[in-house]
Amino acid sequence: MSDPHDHTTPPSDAELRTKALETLLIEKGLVNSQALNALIDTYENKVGPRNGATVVAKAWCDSNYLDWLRSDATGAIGSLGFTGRQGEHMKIVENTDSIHNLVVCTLCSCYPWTVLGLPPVWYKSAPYRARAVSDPRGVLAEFGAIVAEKTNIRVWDSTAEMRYLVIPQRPVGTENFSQTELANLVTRNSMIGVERDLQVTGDKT
Amino acid sequence: MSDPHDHTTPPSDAELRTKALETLLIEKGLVNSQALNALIDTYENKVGPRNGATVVAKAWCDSNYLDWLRSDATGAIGSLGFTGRQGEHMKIVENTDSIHNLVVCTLCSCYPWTVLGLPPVWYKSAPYRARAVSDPRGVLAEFGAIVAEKTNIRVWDSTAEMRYLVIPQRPVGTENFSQTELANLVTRNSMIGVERDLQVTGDKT
Amino acid sequence: MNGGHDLGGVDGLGPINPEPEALESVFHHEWEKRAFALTLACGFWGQWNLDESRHARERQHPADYLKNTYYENWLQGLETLLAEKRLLEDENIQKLSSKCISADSVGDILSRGGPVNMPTDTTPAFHPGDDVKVMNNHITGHTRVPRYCAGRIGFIEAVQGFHVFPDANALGQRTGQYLYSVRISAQELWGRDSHSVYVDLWQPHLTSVRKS
Amino acid sequence: MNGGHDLGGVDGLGPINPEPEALESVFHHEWEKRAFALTLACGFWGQWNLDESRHARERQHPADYLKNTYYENWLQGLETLLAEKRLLEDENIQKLSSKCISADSVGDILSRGGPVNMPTDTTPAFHPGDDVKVMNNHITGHTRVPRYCAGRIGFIEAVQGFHVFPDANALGQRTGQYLYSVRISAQELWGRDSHSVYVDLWQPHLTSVRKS
Repeated sequence: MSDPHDHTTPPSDAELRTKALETLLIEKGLVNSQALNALIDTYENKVGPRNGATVVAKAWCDSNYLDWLRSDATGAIGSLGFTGRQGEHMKIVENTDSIHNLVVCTLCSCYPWTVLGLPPVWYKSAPYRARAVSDPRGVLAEFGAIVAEKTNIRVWDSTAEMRYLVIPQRPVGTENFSQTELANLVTRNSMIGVERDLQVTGDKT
Repeated sequence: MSDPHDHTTPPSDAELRTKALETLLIEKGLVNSQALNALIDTYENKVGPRNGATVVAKAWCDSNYLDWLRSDATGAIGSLGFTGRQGEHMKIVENTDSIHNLVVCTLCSCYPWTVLGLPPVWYKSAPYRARAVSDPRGVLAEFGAIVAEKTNIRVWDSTAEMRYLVIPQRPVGTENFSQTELANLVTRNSMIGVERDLQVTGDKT
Repeated sequence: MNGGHDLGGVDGLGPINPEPEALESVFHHEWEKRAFALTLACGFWGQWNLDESRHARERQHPADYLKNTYYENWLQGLETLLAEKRLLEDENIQKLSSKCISADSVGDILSRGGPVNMPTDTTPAFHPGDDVKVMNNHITGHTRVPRYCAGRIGFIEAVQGFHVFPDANALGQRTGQYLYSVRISAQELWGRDSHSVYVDLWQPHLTSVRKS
Repeated sequence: MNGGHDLGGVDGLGPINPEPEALESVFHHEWEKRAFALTLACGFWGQWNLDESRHARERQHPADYLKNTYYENWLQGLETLLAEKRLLEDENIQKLSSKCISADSVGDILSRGGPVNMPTDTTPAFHPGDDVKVMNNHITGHTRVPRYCAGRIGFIEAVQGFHVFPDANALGQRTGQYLYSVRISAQELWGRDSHSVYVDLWQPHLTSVRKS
């Protein structure tokens, strides 16, 4: 989304402060402009929820891989090339017919960057952080996900450096889907846990 | 204190909203301008901490009155003409050599209007309301009152309609003071509990 | 509700910076006087009770509540009540105009106040010295249980009478409950320090704890 | 600290209003990209750790923290750290300029990350299934114990390893402690509902509870 304020209103306070700081740091030789661009490019274009979807689809198709995820998610995810910052200590949590998992960070906005990229605005918002632990059913309803009363909801508050990836349930009717086709069904929101039932779209249905 | 902004800066949002609301309500005949003035005059000029000081001084001089305050503070205070709004249910709490009392309202700013008038800004401030219950010694220190470690501090959080009046200790060397002279020694802050040792001033010392 | 108003034990709010007592005036701006008086005068219409007006203030976004001054929160609360109850619409203005108080009656109304004790033929469930646990019941409506007390154990210091119960009163139901002064240690509340905090809580907020 | 950042269970913050996943971009303003990248690039100097940077953000006045957007809080935290550590003063600029990373090294640095597990020859004090109580210790410095857990009882779901202890790390002391996933029921936390909350807490935050 482009910034609607860029050319029509005066720059915000944050914009001015950022520009001033960047200019100063570059001038003093303390940060490198190309390095900043590379950092932005990494998370804008390279590292994002398609990584997580790849992990989920592989877990659905390969029971050995799922076992590896269960015993050492960091290693199993790293084997696909998804390693590093904000993914150093990974753990998967699996949805089942009777269990639904939801991830939050009430104290800041910890999020598994290596598999999901940078968090969406709502994940970082005060109301989500406040209510995910006290009223997860209400939160899920706000996302359009009604979870049956008999389903146990497990909320994971990322208070440490453990990062949680929800493995949603594989939709029924996808027996003939390839791993790539399956990965295309996996939404970012389902890997955070604010979505429960993945939609099957495309020719195969 | 006069408002330094009255004539030098544009009116604040609150000022504009208040003016608009008052104008509308008066125009519709729902509030009476003279009644508003009378309400303001009451708490700006008539009801204030001198009421409380009168109660305290009488309690120091008259043990029967002190007993009445202990058993029925509302009645004993009302006998001096201090009755009504935000003083319907009064209770006194007495400082001793080993006890210091401090009053707060963490949830809003409940305060015994009948004996102290309207609360000062600091009493209504977020930091006072936050820290009076968790760090009363730190709060007292900020007011310049160092309370000995062996002194028990009792913090009264006015969560109901009970209103608390601290009876500070009578200063030593005031044996010959009249009740009026004693009342002049009693500060508002000592009756809230952010001041402990009253100062003896004037000719009698 | 765990709102922005529920400030006991919150950190990071900065110093208190009190004005010296001798220098502080009752009001700091002309508009504060008017907002104060308007709130009282409209309250005298009897269209809301004390707990409804508190709840109107505390329902604000916590950041707004904290940024506002005291009388800004009063003003916001008054505006909220007038709007929610549609009191400035034509059909209600007729009804209210008879309730407009005059300057002559201000003294009487203020000195009468609004006592909240109620008659009862019941006896209190708890007595001084009883150990009690504050219910850990984070209701999302109005309550006078501060968050810092929820689930903590203390003892009954005194029975304070049979008073209007705010949790229900904010919903327009004027019912009574026994009110208690409950003493809780700083150690129990904060894991440190030696003071005691006395909180006024109603019978439905408390459960019995067996002496250990 | 019970700061503005400690949001679990706070009411009155309004709806979440999520943008649809398909429509949301990674950044919403150009300056956000720069503030994000500056924070990472300055972090690579190694002059502060993760917990210090979190604490720099959470020490703000709660109203500021809540009013700010996420990257405004990052920017504020970065400015605070640069100022408090006097890193932009002449004598420090010399020292830091050798730590300025190039575009070429970005990929390596990010994919290496910063693991926080540490070696130990001790064994964990708690084991899966053990009942534990979260210490009700409202420290005023940095901690990763959310206020809503303080004093509550749960059980050990898993031992997560031996990790850097944030309460000490924020003070510049990189020491390790066993980390546990602690499961606490909604009933215990909020007095209602049926879900479970799993919180990661370190050994010093927990005490043993005798099975009842």
